[in-house]
Amino acid sequence: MKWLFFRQLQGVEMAVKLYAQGFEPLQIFHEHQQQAGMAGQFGATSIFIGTMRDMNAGDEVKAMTLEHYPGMTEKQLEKIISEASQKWQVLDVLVAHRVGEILPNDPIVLVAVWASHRGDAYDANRYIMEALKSSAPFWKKERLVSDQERWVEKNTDGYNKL
Amino acid sequence: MKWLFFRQLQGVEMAVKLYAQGFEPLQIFHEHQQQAGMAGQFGATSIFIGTMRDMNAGDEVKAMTLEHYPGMTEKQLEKIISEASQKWQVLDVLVAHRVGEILPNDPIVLVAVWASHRGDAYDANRYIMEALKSSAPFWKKERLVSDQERWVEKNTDGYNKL
Amino acid sequence: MLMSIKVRYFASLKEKLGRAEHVMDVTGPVTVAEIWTLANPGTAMPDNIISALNMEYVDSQQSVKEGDEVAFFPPVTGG
Amino acid sequence: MLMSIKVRYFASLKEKLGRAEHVMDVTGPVTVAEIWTLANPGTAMPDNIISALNMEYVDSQQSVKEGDEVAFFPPVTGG
Repeated sequence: MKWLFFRQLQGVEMAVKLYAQGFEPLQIFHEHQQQAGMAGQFGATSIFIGTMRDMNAGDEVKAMTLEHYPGMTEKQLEKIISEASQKWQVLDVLVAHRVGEILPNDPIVLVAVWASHRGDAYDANRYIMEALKSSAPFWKKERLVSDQERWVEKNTDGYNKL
Repeated sequence: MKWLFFRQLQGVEMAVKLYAQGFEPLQIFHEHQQQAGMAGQFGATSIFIGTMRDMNAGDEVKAMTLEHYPGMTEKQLEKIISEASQKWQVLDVLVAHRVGEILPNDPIVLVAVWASHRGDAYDANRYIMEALKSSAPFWKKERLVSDQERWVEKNTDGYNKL
Repeated sequence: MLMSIKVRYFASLKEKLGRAEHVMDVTGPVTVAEIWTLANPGTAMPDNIISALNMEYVDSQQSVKEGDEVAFFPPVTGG
Repeated sequence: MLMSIKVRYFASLKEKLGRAEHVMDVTGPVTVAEIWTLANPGTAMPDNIISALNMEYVDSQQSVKEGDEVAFFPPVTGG
Protein backbone atom coordinates (compact mmCIF):
# COMPACT_ATOMS: atom_id res chain seq x y z
CA MET A 1 0.00 0.00 0.00
CA LYS A 2 1.71 3.15 -1.17
CA TRP A 3 0.48 6.63 -0.54
CA LEU A 4 1.63 9.92 -1.90
CA PHE A 5 0.40 12.10 0.87
CA PHE A 6 -0.60 11.56 4.44
CA ARG A 7 -1.29 14.03 7.17
CA GLN A 8 -3.05 13.84 10.51
CA LEU A 9 -4.99 17.00 11.14
CA GLN A 10 -4.39 18.60 14.47
CA GLY A 11 -6.71 18.05 17.42
CA VAL A 12 -8.90 15.35 15.95
CA GLU A 13 -7.76 12.12 14.35
CA MET A 14 -8.26 12.83 10.70
CA ALA A 15 -6.33 11.81 7.66
CA VAL A 16 -6.17 12.62 3.97
CA LYS A 17 -4.42 10.12 1.70
CA LEU A 18 -3.78 10.11 -2.03
CA TYR A 19 -2.81 6.86 -3.72
CA ALA A 20 -1.03 6.53 -7.05
CA GLN A 21 -1.70 2.78 -6.99
CA GLY A 22 -2.80 -0.12 -4.79
CA PHE A 23 -5.89 1.51 -3.38
CA GLU A 24 -7.88 -0.98 -1.26
CA PRO A 25 -10.59 1.00 0.58
CA LEU A 26 -11.58 -1.73 3.04
CA GLN A 27 -7.98 -2.37 4.01
CA ILE A 28 -7.22 1.33 4.46
CA PHE A 29 -10.39 1.70 6.51
CA HIS A 30 -9.54 -1.28 8.69
CA GLU A 31 -5.94 -0.21 9.29
CA HIS A 32 -6.98 3.31 10.14
CA GLN A 33 -9.59 2.08 12.60
CA GLN A 34 -7.13 -0.27 14.27
CA GLN A 35 -4.57 2.50 14.69
CA ALA A 36 -7.02 5.12 15.88
CA GLY A 37 -7.60 3.45 19.25
CA MET A 38 -11.27 4.40 19.48
CA ALA A 39 -12.56 0.99 20.64
CA GLY A 40 -15.79 1.37 22.58
CA GLN A 41 -16.22 5.05 21.73
CA PHE A 42 -17.74 4.98 18.27
CA GLY A 43 -21.26 3.70 17.77
CA ALA A 44 -21.70 4.71 14.14
CA THR A 45 -19.44 4.47 11.12
CA SER A 46 -20.49 5.74 7.72
CA ILE A 47 -18.39 4.70 4.74
CA PHE A 48 -18.70 5.79 1.13
CA ILE A 49 -16.75 4.17 -1.69
CA GLY A 50 -16.80 5.57 -5.20
CA THR A 51 -15.88 3.06 -7.90
CA MET A 52 -15.16 3.44 -11.60
CA ARG A 53 -18.06 2.29 -13.80
CA ASP A 54 -17.60 0.79 -17.25
CA MET A 55 -20.27 3.10 -18.69
CA ASN A 56 -20.65 6.87 -18.57
CA ALA A 57 -23.02 9.17 -20.44
CA GLY A 58 -24.14 6.22 -22.54
CA ASP A 59 -20.66 5.21 -23.67
CA GLU A 60 -18.49 2.24 -22.73
CA VAL A 61 -15.40 3.43 -20.90
CA LYS A 62 -12.27 1.27 -20.77
CA ALA A 63 -9.90 3.40 -18.68
CA MET A 64 -9.61 6.71 -16.90
CA THR A 65 -6.87 9.11 -15.83
CA LEU A 66 -7.28 11.03 -12.58
CA GLU A 67 -5.30 14.26 -12.57
CA HIS A 68 -4.94 16.41 -9.46
CA TYR A 69 -3.25 19.59 -8.23
CA PRO A 70 -0.64 18.38 -5.74
CA GLY A 71 -0.75 20.58 -2.68
CA MET A 72 -4.09 22.23 -3.38
CA THR A 73 -5.95 18.92 -3.45
CA GLU A 74 -4.73 18.00 0.03
CA LYS A 75 -5.33 21.54 1.31
CA GLN A 76 -8.93 21.57 0.07
CA LEU A 77 -9.65 18.10 1.45
CA GLU A 78 -8.31 19.11 4.85
CA LYS A 79 -10.48 22.22 4.77
CA ILE A 80 -13.55 20.13 3.95
CA ILE A 81 -12.85 17.70 6.80
CA SER A 82 -12.27 20.59 9.15
CA GLU A 83 -15.60 22.16 8.18
CA ALA A 84 -17.42 18.85 8.64
CA SER A 85 -15.87 18.33 12.06
CA GLN A 86 -17.10 21.77 13.11
CA LYS A 87 -20.63 21.09 11.89
CA TRP A 88 -21.01 17.58 13.33
CA GLN A 89 -19.78 15.62 16.32
CA VAL A 90 -17.30 13.25 14.75
CA LEU A 91 -14.54 11.19 16.32
CA ASP A 92 -12.46 10.53 13.23
CA VAL A 93 -12.49 11.09 9.49
CA LEU A 94 -10.51 9.39 6.75
CA VAL A 95 -10.56 10.54 3.13
CA ALA A 96 -8.58 8.62 0.51
CA HIS A 97 -8.54 9.18 -3.26
CA ARG A 98 -6.87 7.54 -6.21
CA VAL A 99 -4.85 9.48 -8.77
CA GLY A 100 -3.31 8.26 -12.03
CA GLU A 101 -4.50 5.55 -14.40
CA ILE A 102 -7.47 3.43 -13.37
CA LEU A 103 -9.72 0.77 -14.86
CA PRO A 104 -13.41 -0.04 -14.50
CA ASN A 105 -14.25 -1.50 -11.07
CA ASP A 106 -11.21 0.21 -9.51
CA PRO A 107 -12.04 2.23 -6.40
CA ILE A 108 -11.69 6.01 -6.77
CA VAL A 109 -12.57 7.47 -3.40
CA LEU A 110 -13.15 6.44 0.21
CA VAL A 111 -14.80 8.65 2.80
CA ALA A 112 -15.13 7.18 6.30
CA VAL A 113 -16.58 8.94 9.34
CA TRP A 114 -16.62 7.56 12.88
CA ALA A 115 -19.02 9.13 15.38
CA SER A 116 -20.86 8.30 18.57
CA HIS A 117 -24.23 8.64 16.85
CA ARG A 118 -25.45 7.80 13.38
CA GLY A 119 -26.92 11.18 12.47
CA ASP A 120 -23.49 12.79 12.70
CA ALA A 121 -21.77 9.96 10.83
CA TYR A 122 -24.23 10.02 7.91
CA ASP A 123 -24.44 13.81 7.62
CA ALA A 124 -20.71 14.44 7.87
CA ASN A 125 -19.92 11.70 5.36
CA ARG A 126 -22.28 13.07 2.78
CA TYR A 127 -21.17 16.65 3.34
CA ILE A 128 -17.55 15.65 2.80
CA MET A 129 -18.36 13.70 -0.32
CA GLU A 130 -20.42 16.50 -1.89
CA ALA A 131 -17.77 19.08 -1.01
CA LEU A 132 -15.04 16.84 -2.44
CA LYS A 133 -17.03 16.49 -5.67
CA SER A 134 -17.53 20.24 -5.99
CA SER A 135 -14.23 21.65 -4.73
CA ALA A 136 -11.35 19.16 -4.46
CA PRO A 137 -9.15 19.68 -7.53
CA PHE A 138 -9.29 16.34 -9.33
CA TRP A 139 -10.09 15.90 -13.02
CA LYS A 140 -11.13 12.78 -14.88
CA LYS A 141 -10.24 11.97 -18.45
CA GLU A 142 -12.03 8.96 -19.89
CA ARG A 143 -10.77 6.62 -22.57
CA LEU A 144 -13.69 5.05 -24.40
CA VAL A 145 -13.77 1.58 -25.92
CA SER A 146 -13.38 3.38 -29.27
CA ASP A 147 -10.05 4.77 -27.92
CA GLN A 148 -11.48 8.28 -28.07
CA GLU A 149 -10.38 10.34 -25.06
CA ARG A 150 -12.54 12.94 -23.36
CA TRP A 151 -12.51 15.01 -20.21
CA VAL A 152 -15.45 14.68 -17.85
CA GLU A 153 -16.90 18.19 -17.93
CA LYS A 154 -18.56 18.58 -14.57
CA ASN A 155 -19.82 16.73 -11.54
CA THR A 156 -23.52 16.57 -10.79
CA ASP A 157 -25.10 17.42 -7.46
CA GLY A 158 -25.47 14.21 -5.46
CA TYR A 159 -28.42 15.53 -3.49
CA ASN A 160 -30.62 15.93 -6.56
CA LYS A 161 -31.91 12.99 -8.50
CA LEU A 162 -31.26 13.13 -12.21
CA MET B 1 -18.70 -17.10 9.69
CA LYS B 2 -22.01 -18.54 10.84
CA TRP B 3 -25.34 -17.09 9.97
CA LEU B 4 -28.75 -17.95 11.27
CA PHE B 5 -30.75 -16.73 8.35
CA PHE B 6 -30.00 -15.90 4.77
CA ARG B 7 -32.32 -15.14 1.93
CA GLN B 8 -31.88 -13.55 -1.47
CA LEU B 9 -34.89 -11.43 -2.29
CA GLN B 10 -36.39 -12.03 -5.68
CA GLY B 11 -35.56 -9.86 -8.66
CA VAL B 12 -32.76 -7.82 -7.18
CA GLU B 13 -29.71 -9.14 -5.40
CA MET B 14 -30.50 -8.44 -1.80
CA ALA B 15 -29.74 -10.33 1.34
CA VAL B 16 -30.70 -10.26 4.99
CA LYS B 17 -28.42 -12.07 7.43
CA LEU B 18 -28.58 -12.56 11.18
CA TYR B 19 -25.48 -13.68 13.04
CA ALA B 20 -25.40 -15.34 16.44
CA GLN B 21 -21.61 -14.93 16.51
CA GLY B 22 -18.56 -14.16 14.39
CA PHE B 23 -19.92 -11.00 12.80
CA GLU B 24 -17.23 -9.27 10.70
CA PRO B 25 -18.95 -6.51 8.68
CA LEU B 26 -16.07 -5.82 6.30
CA GLN B 27 -15.64 -9.49 5.50
CA ILE B 28 -19.37 -10.01 4.92
CA PHE B 29 -19.42 -6.91 2.73
CA HIS B 30 -16.45 -8.05 0.71
CA GLU B 31 -17.74 -11.59 0.21
CA HIS B 32 -21.14 -10.34 -0.83
CA GLN B 33 -19.64 -7.92 -3.33
CA GLN B 34 -17.41 -10.62 -4.81
CA GLN B 35 -20.34 -12.99 -5.24
CA ALA B 36 -22.73 -10.40 -6.63
CA GLY B 37 -20.91 -10.07 -9.94
CA MET B 38 -21.58 -6.36 -10.35
CA ALA B 39 -18.06 -5.33 -11.41
CA GLY B 40 -18.14 -2.17 -13.50
CA GLN B 41 -21.82 -1.46 -12.81
CA PHE B 42 -21.76 0.19 -9.41
CA GLY B 43 -20.25 3.63 -8.99
CA ALA B 44 -21.37 4.29 -5.43
CA THR B 45 -21.41 2.14 -2.32
CA SER B 46 -22.72 3.40 0.99
CA ILE B 47 -21.95 1.36 4.10
CA PHE B 48 -23.14 1.89 7.63
CA ILE B 49 -21.76 -0.05 10.58
CA GLY B 50 -23.29 0.22 14.04
CA THR B 51 -20.95 -0.76 16.87
CA MET B 52 -21.51 -1.29 20.58
CA ARG B 53 -20.25 1.62 22.71
CA ASP B 54 -18.90 1.19 26.23
CA MET B 55 -21.07 4.07 27.48
CA ASN B 56 -24.80 4.70 27.20
CA ALA B 57 -27.00 7.30 28.87
CA GLY B 58 -24.04 8.29 31.03
CA ASP B 59 -23.33 4.80 32.35
CA GLU B 60 -20.50 2.40 31.60
CA VAL B 61 -21.81 -0.68 29.86
CA LYS B 62 -19.88 -3.94 29.93
CA ALA B 63 -22.08 -6.24 27.85
CA MET B 64 -25.35 -6.40 25.96
CA THR B 65 -27.88 -9.00 24.88
CA LEU B 66 -29.64 -8.60 21.55
CA GLU B 67 -33.01 -10.35 21.48
CA HIS B 68 -35.06 -10.69 18.31
CA TYR B 69 -38.29 -12.21 17.01
CA PRO B 70 -37.19 -14.99 14.66
CA GLY B 71 -39.26 -14.86 11.50
CA MET B 72 -40.70 -11.38 12.03
CA THR B 73 -37.27 -9.75 12.16
CA GLU B 74 -36.30 -11.15 8.76
CA LYS B 75 -39.74 -10.37 7.33
CA GLN B 76 -39.57 -6.74 8.42
CA LEU B 77 -36.01 -6.32 7.16
CA GLU B 78 -36.98 -7.72 3.76
CA LYS B 79 -39.93 -5.35 3.65
CA ILE B 80 -37.67 -2.39 4.44
CA ILE B 81 -35.19 -3.36 1.71
CA SER B 82 -38.02 -3.85 -0.74
CA GLU B 83 -39.40 -0.37 0.06
CA ALA B 84 -35.96 1.19 -0.35
CA SER B 85 -35.43 -0.52 -3.68
CA GLN B 86 -38.72 0.90 -4.92
CA LYS B 87 -37.85 4.43 -3.81
CA TRP B 88 -34.27 4.51 -5.12
CA GLN B 89 -32.30 3.01 -7.98
CA VAL B 90 -30.16 0.45 -6.21
CA LEU B 91 -28.24 -2.52 -7.60
CA ASP B 92 -27.84 -4.50 -4.41
CA VAL B 93 -28.53 -4.29 -0.69
CA LEU B 94 -27.08 -6.26 2.19
CA VAL B 95 -28.35 -5.99 5.75
CA ALA B 96 -26.69 -7.98 8.53
CA HIS B 97 -27.38 -7.83 12.26
CA ARG B 98 -25.96 -9.50 15.34
CA VAL B 99 -28.14 -11.27 17.90
CA GLY B 100 -27.15 -12.76 21.25
CA GLU B 101 -24.45 -11.66 23.68
CA ILE B 102 -22.09 -8.90 22.63
CA LEU B 103 -19.33 -6.78 24.14
CA PRO B 104 -18.26 -3.16 23.67
CA ASN B 105 -16.62 -2.56 20.27
CA ASP B 106 -18.47 -5.54 18.76
CA PRO B 107 -20.33 -4.70 15.55
CA ILE B 108 -24.12 -4.77 15.78
CA VAL B 109 -25.40 -3.93 12.31
CA LEU B 110 -24.20 -3.56 8.73
CA VAL B 111 -26.20 -1.87 5.99
CA ALA B 112 -24.57 -1.79 2.55
CA VAL B 113 -26.12 -0.35 -0.61
CA TRP B 114 -24.62 -0.55 -4.10
CA ALA B 115 -25.92 1.87 -6.74
CA SER B 116 -24.85 3.52 -9.97
CA HIS B 117 -25.01 6.97 -8.39
CA ARG B 118 -24.20 8.27 -4.94
CA GLY B 119 -27.52 9.99 -4.21
CA ASP B 120 -29.35 6.67 -4.38
CA ALA B 121 -26.71 4.84 -2.33
CA TYR B 122 -26.72 7.41 0.48
CA ASP B 123 -30.49 7.90 0.60
CA ALA B 124 -31.36 4.21 0.48
CA ASN B 125 -28.79 3.34 3.13
CA ARG B 126 -30.08 5.89 5.55
CA TYR B 127 -33.70 5.00 4.89
CA ILE B 128 -32.97 1.34 5.61
CA MET B 129 -31.08 2.15 8.79
CA GLU B 130 -33.79 4.46 10.15
CA ALA B 131 -36.51 1.94 9.27
CA LEU B 132 -34.51 -0.87 10.89
CA LYS B 133 -34.16 1.23 14.05
CA SER B 134 -37.88 1.98 14.20
CA SER B 135 -39.46 -1.26 13.02
CA ALA B 136 -37.17 -4.31 12.96
CA PRO B 137 -37.94 -6.34 16.09
CA PHE B 138 -34.68 -6.37 18.01
CA TRP B 139 -34.32 -5.45 21.68
CA LYS B 140 -31.21 -4.54 23.63
CA LYS B 141 -30.59 -5.34 27.26
CA GLU B 142 -27.52 -3.71 28.74
CA ARG B 143 -25.37 -5.01 31.58
CA LEU B 144 -23.67 -2.14 33.35
CA VAL B 145 -20.27 -2.23 35.00
CA SER B 146 -22.20 -2.35 38.30
CA ASP B 147 -23.78 -5.62 37.02
CA GLN B 148 -27.18 -3.97 36.98
CA GLU B 149 -29.19 -5.04 33.93
CA ARG B 150 -31.58 -2.77 32.05
CA TRP B 151 -33.53 -2.81 28.81
CA VAL B 152 -32.90 0.01 26.37
CA GLU B 153 -36.31 1.70 26.26
CA LYS B 154 -36.46 3.22 22.82
CA ASN B 155 -34.43 4.25 19.81
CA THR B 156 -34.00 7.90 18.93
CA ASP B 157 -34.61 9.40 15.51
CA GLY B 158 -31.32 9.48 13.64
CA TYR B 159 -32.36 12.42 11.50
CA ASN B 160 -32.72 14.78 14.46
CA LYS B 161 -29.76 15.98 16.44
CA LEU B 162 -30.12 15.50 20.19
CA MET C 1 -66.17 -20.65 16.53
CA LEU C 2 -63.27 -22.08 18.55
CA MET C 3 -59.82 -20.90 17.46
CA SER C 4 -56.36 -21.85 18.56
CA ILE C 5 -54.12 -18.76 18.84
CA LYS C 6 -50.41 -18.66 19.63
CA VAL C 7 -49.44 -15.71 21.81
CA ARG C 8 -45.85 -14.49 22.19
CA TYR C 9 -44.12 -11.86 24.33
CA PHE C 10 -40.67 -10.35 23.92
CA ALA C 11 -37.97 -8.47 25.79
CA SER C 12 -38.95 -6.52 28.93
CA LEU C 13 -42.60 -7.51 28.53
CA LYS C 14 -41.67 -11.19 28.48
CA GLU C 15 -39.71 -10.71 31.73
CA LYS C 16 -42.48 -8.72 33.37
CA LEU C 17 -45.15 -11.29 32.51
CA GLY C 18 -42.84 -14.20 33.26
CA ARG C 19 -43.67 -16.07 30.07
CA ALA C 20 -42.51 -16.13 26.46
CA GLU C 21 -45.38 -17.85 24.69
CA HIS C 22 -48.52 -19.89 25.11
CA VAL C 23 -51.36 -21.24 22.99
CA MET C 24 -54.94 -20.21 23.77
CA ASP C 25 -58.25 -21.60 22.63
CA VAL C 26 -60.66 -18.73 22.19
CA THR C 27 -64.16 -18.37 20.82
CA GLY C 28 -64.33 -15.75 18.07
CA PRO C 29 -64.74 -13.23 16.70
CA VAL C 30 -61.98 -11.70 18.80
CA THR C 31 -59.48 -8.88 18.33
CA VAL C 32 -55.75 -8.67 19.15
CA ALA C 33 -56.59 -6.40 22.10
CA GLU C 34 -59.11 -8.96 23.39
CA ILE C 35 -56.46 -11.68 23.11
CA TRP C 36 -54.31 -9.63 25.48
CA THR C 37 -57.18 -9.28 27.98
CA LEU C 38 -58.07 -12.96 27.83
CA ALA C 39 -54.41 -13.94 28.18
CA ASN C 40 -53.58 -11.45 30.94
CA PRO C 41 -56.73 -10.93 33.00
CA GLY C 42 -56.41 -8.02 35.39
CA THR C 43 -53.27 -6.66 33.67
CA ALA C 44 -53.87 -3.70 31.37
CA MET C 45 -51.72 -3.63 28.24
CA PRO C 46 -48.96 -1.07 28.91
CA ASP C 47 -49.30 2.04 26.72
CA ASN C 48 -46.06 1.48 24.87
CA ILE C 49 -46.77 -2.12 23.88
CA ILE C 50 -46.87 -2.89 20.17
CA SER C 51 -48.96 -5.65 18.58
CA ALA C 52 -48.09 -7.94 15.70
CA LEU C 53 -50.26 -10.49 13.94
CA ASN C 54 -48.51 -13.21 11.95
CA MET C 55 -45.30 -11.18 12.09
CA GLU C 56 -46.82 -7.99 10.68
CA TYR C 57 -47.54 -4.85 12.68
CA VAL C 58 -51.26 -4.42 13.30
CA ASP C 59 -53.67 -2.17 15.12
CA SER C 60 -54.87 -3.95 18.26
CA GLN C 61 -58.45 -3.77 16.96
CA GLN C 62 -57.55 -6.20 14.17
CA SER C 63 -59.46 -9.50 14.32
CA VAL C 64 -57.65 -12.81 14.61
CA LYS C 65 -58.43 -16.16 13.00
CA GLU C 66 -57.70 -19.83 13.63
CA GLY C 67 -53.98 -20.58 13.71
CA ASP C 68 -52.85 -16.97 13.97
CA GLU C 69 -49.76 -15.91 15.91
CA VAL C 70 -50.21 -12.79 18.00
CA ALA C 71 -47.19 -11.03 19.52
CA PHE C 72 -46.81 -8.24 22.04
CA PHE C 73 -43.61 -6.35 22.65
CA PRO C 74 -42.12 -3.02 23.74
CA PRO C 75 -40.62 -0.49 21.27
CA VAL C 76 -37.83 -2.03 19.24
CA THR C 77 -34.24 -1.00 20.00
CA GLY C 78 -32.05 -2.70 17.40
CA GLY C 79 -29.40 -1.32 15.11
CA MET D 1 7.16 46.81 -8.46
CA LEU D 2 8.45 43.74 -10.30
CA MET D 3 6.97 40.43 -9.12
CA SER D 4 7.71 36.85 -10.03
CA ILE D 5 4.48 34.83 -10.35
CA LYS D 6 4.14 31.10 -11.01
CA VAL D 7 1.20 30.25 -13.27
CA ARG D 8 -0.26 26.74 -13.57
CA TYR D 9 -2.92 25.14 -15.77
CA PHE D 10 -4.68 21.81 -15.29
CA ALA D 11 -6.65 19.17 -17.14
CA SER D 12 -8.41 20.15 -20.39
CA LEU D 13 -7.18 23.75 -20.08
CA LYS D 14 -3.58 22.56 -19.85
CA GLU D 15 -4.07 20.50 -23.03
CA LYS D 16 -5.80 23.35 -24.84
CA LEU D 17 -3.08 25.87 -23.98
CA GLY D 18 -0.32 23.34 -24.51
CA ARG D 19 1.51 24.16 -21.31
CA ALA D 20 1.31 23.13 -17.66
CA GLU D 21 3.16 25.95 -15.90
CA HIS D 22 5.44 28.91 -16.35
CA VAL D 23 6.92 31.71 -14.27
CA MET D 24 6.19 35.33 -15.25
CA ASP D 25 7.78 38.57 -14.17
CA VAL D 26 5.08 41.21 -13.97
CA THR D 27 4.93 44.77 -12.74
CA GLY D 28 2.23 45.27 -10.11
CA PRO D 29 -0.31 45.91 -8.86
CA VAL D 30 -1.97 43.17 -10.90
CA THR D 31 -5.00 40.88 -10.46
CA VAL D 32 -5.42 37.17 -11.15
CA ALA D 33 -7.52 38.04 -14.22
CA GLU D 34 -4.74 40.32 -15.49
CA ILE D 35 -2.24 37.50 -14.99
CA TRP D 36 -4.34 35.41 -17.38
CA THR D 37 -4.39 38.18 -19.98
CA LEU D 38 -0.67 38.81 -19.72
CA ALA D 39 0.09 35.09 -19.92
CA ASN D 40 -2.37 34.34 -22.72
CA PRO D 41 -2.59 37.43 -24.93
CA GLY D 42 -5.43 37.19 -27.43
CA THR D 43 -7.06 34.24 -25.63
CA ALA D 44 -10.05 35.15 -23.47
CA MET D 45 -10.40 33.13 -20.27
CA PRO D 46 -13.14 30.52 -20.94
CA ASP D 47 -16.29 31.15 -18.89
CA ASN D 48 -16.05 27.95 -16.92
CA ILE D 49 -12.44 28.44 -15.80
CA ILE D 50 -11.79 28.65 -12.07
CA SER D 51 -8.97 30.61 -10.45
CA ALA D 52 -6.86 29.69 -7.44
CA LEU D 53 -4.23 31.75 -5.66
CA ASN D 54 -1.72 29.91 -3.50
CA MET D 55 -3.96 26.83 -3.60
CA GLU D 56 -7.09 28.63 -2.38
CA TYR D 57 -10.08 29.47 -4.54
CA VAL D 58 -10.22 33.19 -5.32
CA ASP D 59 -12.21 35.69 -7.31
CA SER D 60 -10.23 36.65 -10.41
CA GLN D 61 -10.20 40.29 -9.25
CA GLN D 62 -7.95 39.31 -6.33
CA SER D 63 -4.51 40.99 -6.41
CA VAL D 64 -1.34 38.93 -6.53
CA LYS D 65 1.98 39.56 -4.78
CA GLU D 66 5.60 38.54 -5.23
CA GLY D 67 6.10 34.77 -5.17
CA ASP D 68 2.41 33.88 -5.53
CA GLU D 69 1.21 30.80 -7.37
CA VAL D 70 -1.80 31.38 -9.63
CA ALA D 71 -3.70 28.44 -11.09
CA PHE D 72 -6.42 28.17 -13.72
CA PHE D 73 -8.51 25.05 -14.26
CA PRO D 74 -11.89 23.77 -15.45
CA PRO D 75 -14.61 22.54 -13.05
CA VAL D 76 -13.34 19.72 -10.86
CA THR D 77 -14.58 16.19 -11.51
CA GLY D 78 -13.13 14.00 -8.76
CA GLY D 79 -14.80 11.51 -6.42
